Amino acid sequence: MALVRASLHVVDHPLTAEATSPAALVGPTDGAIASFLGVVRDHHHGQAVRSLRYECYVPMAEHQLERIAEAVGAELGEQPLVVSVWHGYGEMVPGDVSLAVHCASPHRVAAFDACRAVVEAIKADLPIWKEERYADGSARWLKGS
Amino acid sequence: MALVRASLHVVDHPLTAEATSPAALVGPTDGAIASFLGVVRDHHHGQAVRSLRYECYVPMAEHQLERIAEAVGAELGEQPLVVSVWHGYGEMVPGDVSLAVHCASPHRVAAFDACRAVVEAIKADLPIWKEERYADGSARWLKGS
Amino acid sequence: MPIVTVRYFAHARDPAGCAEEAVEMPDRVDVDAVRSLLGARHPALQRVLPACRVAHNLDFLRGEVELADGDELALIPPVSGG
Amino acid sequence: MPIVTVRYFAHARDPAGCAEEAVEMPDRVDVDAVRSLLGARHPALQRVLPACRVAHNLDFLRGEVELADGDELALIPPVSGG
Repeated sequence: MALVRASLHVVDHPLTAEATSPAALVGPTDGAIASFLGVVRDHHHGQAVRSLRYECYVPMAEHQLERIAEAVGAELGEQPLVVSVWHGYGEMVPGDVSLAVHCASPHRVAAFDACRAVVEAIKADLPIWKEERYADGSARWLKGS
Repeated sequence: MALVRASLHVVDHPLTAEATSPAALVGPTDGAIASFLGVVRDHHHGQAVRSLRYECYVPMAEHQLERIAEAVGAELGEQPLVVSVWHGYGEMVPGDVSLAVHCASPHRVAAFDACRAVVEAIKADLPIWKEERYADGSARWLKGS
Repeated sequence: MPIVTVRYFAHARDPAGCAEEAVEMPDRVDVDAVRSLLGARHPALQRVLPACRVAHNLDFLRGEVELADGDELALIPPVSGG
Repeated sequence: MPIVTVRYFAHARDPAGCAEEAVEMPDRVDVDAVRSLLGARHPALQRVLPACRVAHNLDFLRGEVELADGDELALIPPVSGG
């Protein structure tokens, strides 16, 4: 099986260094680690974002992360894959890290492809919703990303 | 100009947490950070690697990193890009991190594309050479990667 | 007929008027049937229903499924994680 | 004719017998001319020269370049960083 290990976390706060650093995946067998961080931005389509709230259907999100890790591992064929994913929810402000994905594999193409595929699948299928609150006092649920 | 800031480092030791963590690029304007770590592997084409040495033509490597950052930034067109690159040289053992690339941009496609382009350009053009020493006592300069 | 828990999230929650409720459902449903039943129950939902997916026991519902007492259905508006 | 510093790295260094040396060079050279001159100077280099690129003052040499005293040339065998 291509998926060697998956470490999947949905947590009710912005991500901390434990989540954002790829250090936990560094070891002597995997030569390449590709990572992605999603960071809360202070602007969206020209509007100044003051804060936001991620709502999460937690048990489904955890289950879907397992599905995503398995599917991306299977796509890699024989390449071994170690995946670590953290998604935060709740209140966040610009500069907070909401998503961290780390993918380790012996070779760089597999690591890059896997990381991008995991991020795209999260954007498509993870039951998490972002409500942005703007500097003018209005708020809005984002639809898609 | 697409390249907002580049922080480029060639250092004579394995990379430490300062280099491997994307934390330094986290801020409220860039929503996406894509990263890559190159890690020394304990096997190469079936041979057990005991240690290796990276030789580096340091002033040329530093100059080429500037060229690479500028070229990748220009490819992104209007997307702003912040790039951080660290390459280590000298003696290393399996599990040591030799390369760290971090690319931050407002959107994920630009961050991913830039990170991958920087890594490919480094593999193609950075004047650094890897000599692997195997468990059986032999040693060999790698040719390409 | 089975009684299932239905959950509403994000921009589906206000029109539903609740975050979750127990609903009696037919033995077998597909996505269209769930949308019709919930739209009839909460007319304010009808505007957002076409864009919503349906989850059954934590997986996206595709095709038909047999429901049992205690199953969980959820309306999943377009997601925006990451 | 200008005197330039020539540097040899990795698997080009042993056949050259040194890591760097001062070499008198023509006023204008291209990659093929540098390879020929260095191959004539160090016959043991000839085996690795076809795979080597040439750098001039820290940039890869493409086309012709005018050399000046103190310029730096380097033989760049296939790289393996990352």
